[in-house]
Amino acid sequence: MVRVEFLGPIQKEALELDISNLNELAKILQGDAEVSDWLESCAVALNDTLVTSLEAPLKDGDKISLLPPVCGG
Amino acid sequence: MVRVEFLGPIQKEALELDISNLNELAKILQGDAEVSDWLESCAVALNDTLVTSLEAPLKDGDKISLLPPVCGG
Amino acid sequence: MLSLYTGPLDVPTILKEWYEEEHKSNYGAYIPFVGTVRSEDEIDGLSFDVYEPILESWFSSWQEKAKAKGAKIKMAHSKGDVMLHESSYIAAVFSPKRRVALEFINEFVEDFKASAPIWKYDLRDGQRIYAKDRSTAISGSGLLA
Amino acid sequence: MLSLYTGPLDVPTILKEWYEEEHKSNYGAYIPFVGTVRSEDEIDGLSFDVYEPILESWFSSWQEKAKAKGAKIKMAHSKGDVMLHESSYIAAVFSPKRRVALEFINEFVEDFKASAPIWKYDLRDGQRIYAKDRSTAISGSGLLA
Repeated sequence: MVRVEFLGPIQKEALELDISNLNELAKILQGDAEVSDWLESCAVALNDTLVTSLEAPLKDGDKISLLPPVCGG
Repeated sequence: MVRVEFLGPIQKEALELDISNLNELAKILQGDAEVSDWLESCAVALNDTLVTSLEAPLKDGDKISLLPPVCGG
Repeated sequence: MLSLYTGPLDVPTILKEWYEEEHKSNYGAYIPFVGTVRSEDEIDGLSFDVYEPILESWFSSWQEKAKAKGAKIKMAHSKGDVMLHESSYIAAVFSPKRRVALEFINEFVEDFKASAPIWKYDLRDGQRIYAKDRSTAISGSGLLA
Repeated sequence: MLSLYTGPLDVPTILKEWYEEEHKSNYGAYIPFVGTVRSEDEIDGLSFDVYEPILESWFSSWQEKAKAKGAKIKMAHSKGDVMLHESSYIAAVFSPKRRVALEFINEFVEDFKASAPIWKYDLRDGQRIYAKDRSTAISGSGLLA
Protein backbone atom coordinates (compact mmCIF):
# COMPACT_ATOMS: atom_id res chain seq x y z
CA MET A 1 0.00 0.00 0.00
CA VAL A 2 1.07 3.57 -0.72
CA ARG A 3 0.08 6.45 1.54
CA VAL A 4 -1.00 9.72 -0.13
CA GLU A 5 -1.00 12.88 2.01
CA PHE A 6 -2.51 16.27 1.17
CA LEU A 7 -0.57 19.15 2.68
CA GLY A 8 -1.43 22.69 3.76
CA PRO A 9 -4.82 24.01 2.72
CA ILE A 10 -6.07 20.86 0.93
CA GLN A 11 -8.81 19.68 3.26
CA LYS A 12 -8.57 15.96 2.64
CA GLU A 13 -7.66 12.96 4.78
CA ALA A 14 -4.70 10.83 3.70
CA LEU A 15 -5.45 7.90 1.38
CA GLU A 16 -4.03 4.36 1.44
CA LEU A 17 -3.91 3.10 -2.16
CA ASP A 18 -2.76 -0.07 -3.88
CA ILE A 19 -0.96 1.50 -6.86
CA SER A 20 2.37 0.82 -8.56
CA ASN A 21 3.13 4.16 -10.25
CA LEU A 22 2.12 7.82 -10.31
CA ASN A 23 0.11 7.46 -13.52
CA GLU A 24 -2.34 5.34 -11.58
CA LEU A 25 -2.47 7.95 -8.84
CA ALA A 26 -3.09 10.72 -11.39
CA LYS A 27 -6.12 8.85 -12.76
CA ILE A 28 -7.57 8.27 -9.30
CA LEU A 29 -7.14 11.88 -8.17
CA GLN A 30 -8.43 13.35 -11.45
CA GLY A 31 -11.70 11.56 -10.68
CA ASP A 32 -11.84 12.84 -7.08
CA ALA A 33 -13.93 16.01 -6.86
CA GLU A 34 -12.33 17.01 -3.53
CA VAL A 35 -8.87 17.26 -5.01
CA SER A 36 -9.04 17.43 -8.82
CA ASP A 37 -9.02 21.26 -8.91
CA TRP A 38 -5.79 21.29 -6.90
CA LEU A 39 -3.81 19.03 -9.23
CA GLU A 40 -2.74 21.72 -11.71
CA SER A 41 -1.02 23.73 -8.97
CA CYS A 42 0.37 20.90 -6.83
CA ALA A 43 3.91 19.61 -6.68
CA VAL A 44 4.43 15.95 -5.78
CA ALA A 45 6.93 14.42 -3.38
CA LEU A 46 7.81 10.75 -3.08
CA ASN A 47 9.16 9.91 0.37
CA ASP A 48 9.76 13.65 0.95
CA THR A 49 11.71 14.22 -2.26
CA LEU A 50 10.06 16.24 -5.04
CA VAL A 51 9.55 14.25 -8.24
CA THR A 52 9.27 15.52 -11.80
CA SER A 53 8.28 12.34 -13.65
CA LEU A 54 5.27 10.06 -13.48
CA GLU A 55 7.43 7.04 -14.23
CA ALA A 56 8.98 6.45 -10.82
CA PRO A 57 7.93 2.97 -9.61
CA LEU A 58 6.15 2.80 -6.25
CA LYS A 59 6.64 0.15 -3.61
CA ASP A 60 4.80 -0.93 -0.51
CA GLY A 61 5.20 1.66 2.28
CA ASP A 62 6.02 4.62 0.02
CA LYS A 63 4.65 8.01 1.00
CA ILE A 64 3.41 10.49 -1.58
CA SER A 65 2.71 14.13 -0.64
CA LEU A 66 0.80 16.74 -2.63
CA LEU A 67 2.12 20.28 -2.08
CA PRO A 68 -0.20 23.13 -3.09
CA PRO A 69 1.15 26.68 -3.80
CA VAL A 70 3.38 27.98 -1.02
CA CYS A 71 3.86 31.33 0.66
CA GLY A 72 6.32 31.39 3.53
CA GLY A 73 7.70 34.44 5.22
CA MET B 1 40.68 84.19 2.90
CA VAL B 2 39.69 80.61 1.98
CA ARG B 3 40.41 77.68 4.31
CA VAL B 4 41.69 74.44 2.74
CA GLU B 5 41.44 71.24 4.82
CA PHE B 6 43.03 67.86 4.13
CA LEU B 7 40.93 64.96 5.35
CA GLY B 8 41.65 61.40 6.47
CA PRO B 9 45.16 60.10 5.80
CA ILE B 10 46.61 63.27 4.22
CA GLN B 11 49.06 64.41 6.85
CA LYS B 12 48.90 68.15 6.29
CA GLU B 13 47.74 71.12 8.33
CA ALA B 14 44.92 73.27 6.95
CA LEU B 15 45.96 76.24 4.77
CA GLU B 16 44.50 79.77 4.72
CA LEU B 17 44.81 81.07 1.16
CA ASP B 18 43.86 84.27 -0.63
CA ILE B 19 42.39 82.74 -3.82
CA SER B 20 39.30 83.44 -5.89
CA ASN B 21 38.73 80.14 -7.70
CA LEU B 22 39.74 76.47 -7.70
CA ASN B 23 42.11 76.88 -10.65
CA GLU B 24 44.34 78.98 -8.42
CA LEU B 25 44.13 76.32 -5.71
CA ALA B 26 45.04 73.59 -8.22
CA LYS B 27 48.21 75.48 -9.22
CA ILE B 28 49.26 76.02 -5.60
CA LEU B 29 48.70 72.38 -4.57
CA GLN B 30 50.37 70.95 -7.71
CA GLY B 31 53.51 72.72 -6.54
CA ASP B 32 53.27 71.42 -2.97
CA ALA B 33 55.32 68.23 -2.56
CA GLU B 34 53.37 67.20 0.56
CA VAL B 35 50.08 66.97 -1.29
CA SER B 36 50.67 66.82 -5.07
CA ASP B 37 50.67 63.01 -5.22
CA TRP B 38 47.23 62.94 -3.59
CA LEU B 39 45.51 65.24 -6.10
CA GLU B 40 44.75 62.59 -8.74
CA SER B 41 42.73 60.53 -6.25
CA CYS B 42 41.11 63.34 -4.23
CA ALA B 43 37.56 64.63 -4.47
CA VAL B 44 36.95 68.27 -3.59
CA ALA B 45 34.18 69.78 -1.47
CA LEU B 46 33.27 73.46 -1.22
CA ASN B 47 31.52 74.23 2.07
CA ASP B 48 30.86 70.49 2.52
CA THR B 49 29.30 69.96 -0.90
CA LEU B 50 31.25 67.97 -3.50
CA VAL B 51 32.14 70.01 -6.59
CA THR B 52 32.83 68.78 -10.11
CA SER B 53 34.02 72.00 -11.79
CA LEU B 54 36.99 74.30 -11.25
CA GLU B 55 34.94 77.33 -12.21
CA ALA B 56 33.01 77.87 -8.97
CA PRO B 57 33.91 81.33 -7.60
CA LEU B 58 35.30 81.44 -4.06
CA LYS B 59 34.49 84.08 -1.47
CA ASP B 60 35.97 85.08 1.85
CA GLY B 61 35.24 82.46 4.53
CA ASP B 62 34.71 79.55 2.15
CA LYS B 63 35.93 76.11 3.23
CA ILE B 64 37.47 73.68 0.77
CA SER B 65 38.06 70.02 1.74
CA LEU B 66 40.18 67.44 -0.05
CA LEU B 67 38.81 63.89 0.31
CA PRO B 68 41.23 61.06 -0.47
CA PRO B 69 39.98 57.53 -1.40
CA VAL B 70 37.45 56.19 1.10
CA CYS B 71 36.78 52.80 2.68
CA GLY B 72 34.00 52.71 5.24
CA GLY B 73 32.43 49.62 6.73
CA MET C 1 20.60 26.06 11.39
CA LEU C 2 16.84 25.92 10.86
CA SER C 3 14.63 26.76 13.85
CA LEU C 4 10.84 26.51 13.92
CA TYR C 5 8.84 28.26 16.62
CA THR C 6 5.17 28.03 17.54
CA GLY C 7 3.85 31.60 17.29
CA PRO C 8 5.82 34.80 16.68
CA LEU C 9 9.61 35.08 16.66
CA ASP C 10 11.55 36.91 19.37
CA VAL C 11 13.53 38.90 16.79
CA PRO C 12 16.01 40.75 19.06
CA THR C 13 16.95 37.53 20.87
CA ILE C 14 17.41 35.51 17.68
CA LEU C 15 19.47 38.24 15.97
CA LYS C 16 21.62 38.51 19.11
CA GLU C 17 22.14 34.74 19.43
CA TRP C 18 23.13 34.38 15.77
CA TYR C 19 25.52 37.34 16.00
CA GLU C 20 27.12 35.95 19.14
CA GLU C 21 27.44 32.47 17.63
CA GLU C 22 29.31 33.75 14.57
CA HIS C 23 31.02 37.09 15.16
CA LYS C 24 34.31 35.36 15.95
CA SER C 25 34.01 32.99 12.95
CA ASN C 26 35.73 35.54 10.68
CA TYR C 27 32.73 36.38 8.53
CA GLY C 28 32.94 40.04 7.52
CA ALA C 29 29.25 40.38 6.65
CA TYR C 30 26.09 39.31 8.53
CA ILE C 31 22.81 40.07 6.76
CA PRO C 32 19.55 39.04 8.40
CA PHE C 33 16.23 39.44 6.60
CA VAL C 34 13.31 39.90 9.02
CA GLY C 35 9.71 39.46 7.87
CA THR C 36 7.00 41.17 9.93
CA VAL C 37 3.21 40.90 9.55
CA ARG C 38 1.82 44.05 7.92
CA SER C 39 -1.63 45.51 8.37
CA GLU C 40 -3.29 44.93 4.99
CA ASP C 41 -6.80 44.02 3.86
CA GLU C 42 -8.04 44.27 7.45
CA ILE C 43 -6.35 41.06 8.60
CA ASP C 44 -5.80 40.39 12.29
CA GLY C 45 -2.70 38.35 11.58
CA LEU C 46 -1.33 35.42 9.60
CA SER C 47 -1.09 31.72 10.30
CA PHE C 48 1.35 29.19 8.89
CA ASP C 49 1.48 25.47 8.18
CA VAL C 50 4.98 24.04 7.73
CA TYR C 51 5.88 20.67 6.26
CA GLU C 52 9.11 20.01 8.09
CA PRO C 53 10.67 17.03 6.23
CA ILE C 54 10.80 18.84 2.89
CA LEU C 55 11.62 22.20 4.48
CA GLU C 56 14.64 20.56 6.08
CA SER C 57 15.90 19.02 2.85
CA TRP C 58 15.32 22.30 0.99
CA PHE C 59 17.27 24.14 3.70
CA SER C 60 20.09 21.55 3.62
CA SER C 61 20.54 22.10 -0.09
CA TRP C 62 20.96 25.85 0.57
CA GLN C 63 23.41 25.14 3.38
CA GLU C 64 25.51 23.25 0.82
CA LYS C 65 25.32 26.15 -1.65
CA ALA C 66 26.37 28.55 1.10
CA LYS C 67 29.26 26.33 2.15
CA ALA C 68 30.53 26.22 -1.45
CA LYS C 69 30.85 30.02 -1.27
CA GLY C 70 32.47 30.02 2.18
CA ALA C 71 29.23 31.33 3.67
CA LYS C 72 26.71 30.11 6.24
CA ILE C 73 22.92 30.49 6.50
CA LYS C 74 20.50 30.39 9.42
CA MET C 75 16.75 30.53 9.33
CA ALA C 76 13.87 30.81 11.80
CA HIS C 77 10.17 30.55 10.95
CA SER C 78 6.88 30.53 12.82
CA LYS C 79 4.24 27.79 12.87
CA GLY C 80 0.66 28.71 13.73
CA ASP C 81 -0.60 32.22 14.41
CA VAL C 82 1.44 35.43 14.18
CA MET C 83 -0.46 38.65 14.81
CA LEU C 84 -0.13 42.11 13.28
CA HIS C 85 3.34 43.71 13.71
CA GLU C 86 4.80 40.46 15.02
CA SER C 87 7.48 38.66 13.01
CA SER C 88 7.28 35.21 11.41
CA TYR C 89 10.51 34.84 9.44
CA ILE C 90 14.23 35.51 9.78
CA ALA C 91 16.82 34.34 7.29
CA ALA C 92 20.46 35.30 7.67
CA VAL C 93 23.65 34.87 5.72
CA PHE C 94 27.18 35.13 7.08
CA SER C 95 29.99 35.49 4.58
CA PRO C 96 33.62 36.60 4.49
CA LYS C 97 32.78 39.06 1.69
CA ARG C 98 29.94 41.56 1.37
CA ARG C 99 29.21 40.88 -2.33
CA VAL C 100 28.63 37.18 -1.69
CA ALA C 101 26.43 38.01 1.30
CA LEU C 102 24.30 40.58 -0.55
CA GLU C 103 23.74 38.28 -3.51
CA PHE C 104 23.14 35.21 -1.37
CA ILE C 105 20.47 36.73 0.88
CA ASN C 106 18.63 37.89 -2.23
CA GLU C 107 18.73 34.48 -3.94
CA PHE C 108 17.92 32.64 -0.74
CA VAL C 109 14.88 34.75 0.18
CA GLU C 110 13.49 34.56 -3.37
CA ASP C 111 13.84 30.78 -3.54
CA PHE C 112 12.37 30.53 -0.05
CA LYS C 113 9.27 32.38 -1.30
CA ALA C 114 9.01 30.14 -4.38
CA SER C 115 9.90 26.76 -2.93
CA ALA C 116 9.77 26.39 0.85
CA PRO C 117 6.83 24.12 1.84
CA ILE C 118 5.03 26.66 4.02
CA TRP C 119 1.39 27.68 3.64
CA LYS C 120 0.05 31.06 4.69
CA TYR C 121 -3.44 31.88 5.92
CA ASP C 122 -5.02 35.24 6.67
CA LEU C 123 -6.64 35.53 10.10
CA ARG C 124 -9.81 37.56 9.69
CA ASP C 125 -12.97 37.59 11.81
CA GLY C 126 -11.87 34.45 13.61
CA GLN C 127 -11.37 32.56 10.33
CA ARG C 128 -8.21 31.06 8.83
CA ILE C 129 -8.29 31.73 5.07
CA TYR C 130 -5.66 30.28 2.69
CA ALA C 131 -3.73 33.14 1.02
CA LYS C 132 -4.19 31.58 -2.39
CA ASP C 133 -3.63 34.74 -4.44
CA ARG C 134 -0.25 35.39 -2.81
CA SER C 135 0.96 31.81 -3.08
CA THR C 136 3.29 30.35 -5.70
CA ALA C 137 3.06 26.90 -7.25
CA ILE C 138 6.30 25.01 -6.63
CA SER C 139 8.39 24.47 -9.76
CA GLY C 140 7.24 21.25 -11.46
CA SER C 141 3.67 21.50 -10.21
CA GLY C 142 0.86 19.98 -12.28
CA LEU C 143 2.47 16.54 -12.67
CA LEU C 144 -0.77 14.76 -11.72
CA ALA C 145 -3.14 17.06 -13.65
CA MET D 1 18.90 57.94 11.46
CA LEU D 2 22.70 58.08 11.37
CA SER D 3 24.56 57.21 14.58
CA LEU D 4 28.31 57.45 15.08
CA TYR D 5 29.99 55.67 17.98
CA THR D 6 33.53 55.90 19.32
CA GLY D 7 34.86 52.33 19.20
CA PRO D 8 32.99 49.13 18.32
CA LEU D 9 29.23 48.85 17.87
CA ASP D 10 26.99 46.98 20.31
CA VAL D 11 25.33 45.03 17.49
CA PRO D 12 22.60 43.15 19.43
CA THR D 13 21.46 46.35 21.16
CA ILE D 14 21.36 48.42 17.97
CA LEU D 15 19.51 45.71 16.01
CA LYS D 16 17.02 45.40 18.87
CA GLU D 17 16.46 49.17 19.17
CA TRP D 18 15.90 49.57 15.44
CA TYR D 19 13.50 46.62 15.37
CA GLU D 20 11.54 47.97 18.33
CA GLU D 21 11.40 51.46 16.82
CA GLU D 22 9.88 50.22 13.56
CA HIS D 23 8.13 46.86 13.91
CA LYS D 24 4.76 48.60 14.34
CA SER D 25 5.39 51.00 11.41
CA ASN D 26 3.96 48.48 8.93
CA TYR D 27 7.19 47.66 7.13
CA GLY D 28 7.10 44.01 6.05
CA ALA D 29 10.86 43.68 5.62
CA TYR D 30 13.79 44.72 7.85
CA ILE D 31 17.25 43.98 6.46
CA PRO D 32 20.30 45.00 8.46
CA PHE D 33 23.80 44.62 7.05
CA VAL D 34 26.43 44.13 9.79
CA GLY D 35 30.14 44.58 9.06
CA THR D 36 32.58 42.84 11.39
CA VAL D 37 36.39 43.11 11.44
CA ARG D 38 37.96 39.98 9.95
CA SER D 39 41.35 38.51 10.78
CA GLU D 40 43.37 39.14 7.62
CA ASP D 41 46.98 40.07 6.90
CA GLU D 42 47.81 39.78 10.60
CA ILE D 43 46.00 42.95 11.59
CA ASP D 44 45.03 43.58 15.20
CA GLY D 45 42.03 45.63 14.16
CA LEU D 46 40.91 48.60 12.09
CA SER D 47 40.59 52.28 12.80
CA PHE D 48 38.30 54.83 11.15
CA ASP D 49 38.27 58.57 10.48
CA VAL D 50 34.84 59.99 9.65
CA TYR D 51 34.11 63.41 8.13
CA GLU D 52 30.70 64.03 9.59
CA PRO D 53 29.35 67.02 7.60
CA ILE D 54 29.61 65.26 4.24
CA LEU D 55 28.62 61.88 5.69
CA GLU D 56 25.42 63.49 6.95
CA SER D 57 24.54 65.08 3.61
CA TRP D 58 25.33 61.82 1.79
CA PHE D 59 23.09 59.95 4.24
CA SER D 60 20.30 62.54 3.87
CA SER D 61 20.26 62.04 0.11
CA TRP D 62 19.78 58.29 0.67
CA GLN D 63 17.02 58.95 3.20
CA GLU D 64 15.22 60.87 0.45
CA LYS D 65 15.71 58.01 -2.02
CA ALA D 66 14.34 55.58 0.56
CA LYS D 67 11.35 57.79 1.29
CA ALA D 68 10.50 57.94 -2.43
CA LYS D 69 10.15 54.14 -2.33
CA GLY D 70 8.16 54.09 0.92
CA ALA D 71 11.21 52.76 2.75
CA LYS D 72 13.43 53.95 5.61
CA ILE D 73 17.16 53.57 6.30
CA LYS D 74 19.23 53.63 9.46
CA MET D 75 22.98 53.50 9.80
CA ALA D 76 25.56 53.19 12.57
CA HIS D 77 29.34 53.45 12.16
CA SER D 78 32.38 53.46 14.40
CA LYS D 79 34.98 56.18 14.79
CA GLY D 80 38.46 55.25 16.05
CA ASP D 81 39.63 51.73 16.82
CA VAL D 82 37.64 48.53 16.32
CA MET D 83 39.45 45.32 17.11
CA LEU D 84 39.30 41.86 15.52
CA HIS D 85 35.80 40.26 15.52
CA GLU D 86 34.20 43.49 16.70
CA SER D 87 31.76 45.32 14.42
CA SER D 88 32.14 48.78 12.90
CA TYR D 89 29.16 49.16 10.58
CA ILE D 90 25.43 48.50 10.49
CA ALA D 91 23.13 49.71 7.72
CA ALA D 92 19.47 48.75 7.68
CA VAL D 93 16.53 49.20 5.39
CA PHE D 94 12.87 48.92 6.34
CA SER D 95 10.36 48.59 3.52
CA PRO D 96 6.77 47.47 3.02
CA LYS D 97 7.93 45.05 0.31
CA ARG D 98 10.78 42.57 0.28
CA ARG D 99 11.94 43.28 -3.31
CA VAL D 100 12.46 46.98 -2.57
CA ALA D 101 14.28 46.11 0.66
CA LEU D 102 16.60 43.56 -0.98
CA GLU D 103 17.50 45.90 -3.83
CA PHE D 104 17.85 48.94 -1.60
CA ILE D 105 20.24 47.40 0.92
CA ASN D 106 22.42 46.27 -1.98
CA GLU D 107 22.54 49.70 -3.64
CA PHE D 108 22.96 51.51 -0.34
CA VAL D 109 25.87 49.38 0.88
CA GLU D 110 27.65 49.60 -2.48
CA ASP D 111 27.33 53.39 -2.64
CA PHE D 112 28.40 53.61 0.99
CA LYS D 113 31.62 51.77 0.08
CA ALA D 114 32.23 54.04 -2.92
CA SER D 115 31.18 57.42 -1.53
CA ALA D 116 30.87 57.74 2.25
CA PRO D 117 33.67 59.98 3.60
CA ILE D 118 35.22 57.43 5.94
CA TRP D 119 38.88 56.40 5.94
CA LYS D 120 40.09 53.01 7.10
CA TYR D 121 43.42 52.17 8.72
CA ASP D 122 44.92 48.81 9.60
CA LEU D 123 46.13 48.47 13.18
CA ARG D 124 49.33 46.44 13.13
CA ASP D 125 52.23 46.38 15.57
CA GLY D 126 50.90 49.50 17.27
CA GLN D 127 50.79 51.43 14.00
CA ARG D 128 47.82 52.94 12.16
CA ILE D 129 48.35 52.33 8.43
CA TYR D 130 46.00 53.82 5.79
CA ALA D 131 44.25 50.98 3.87
CA LYS D 132 45.12 52.59 0.55
CA ASP D 133 44.79 49.44 -1.59
CA ARG D 134 41.23 48.78 -0.35
CA SER D 135 40.09 52.38 -0.72
CA THR D 136 38.07 53.87 -3.58
CA ALA D 137 38.47 57.35 -5.05
CA ILE D 138 35.16 59.23 -4.77
CA SER D 139 33.46 59.82 -8.12
CA GLY D 140 34.81 63.05 -9.64
CA SER D 141 38.21 62.79 -7.97
CA GLY D 142 41.22 64.35 -9.67
CA LEU D 143 39.69 67.80 -10.20
CA LEU D 144 42.78 69.55 -8.87
CA ALA D 145 45.38 67.28 -10.53
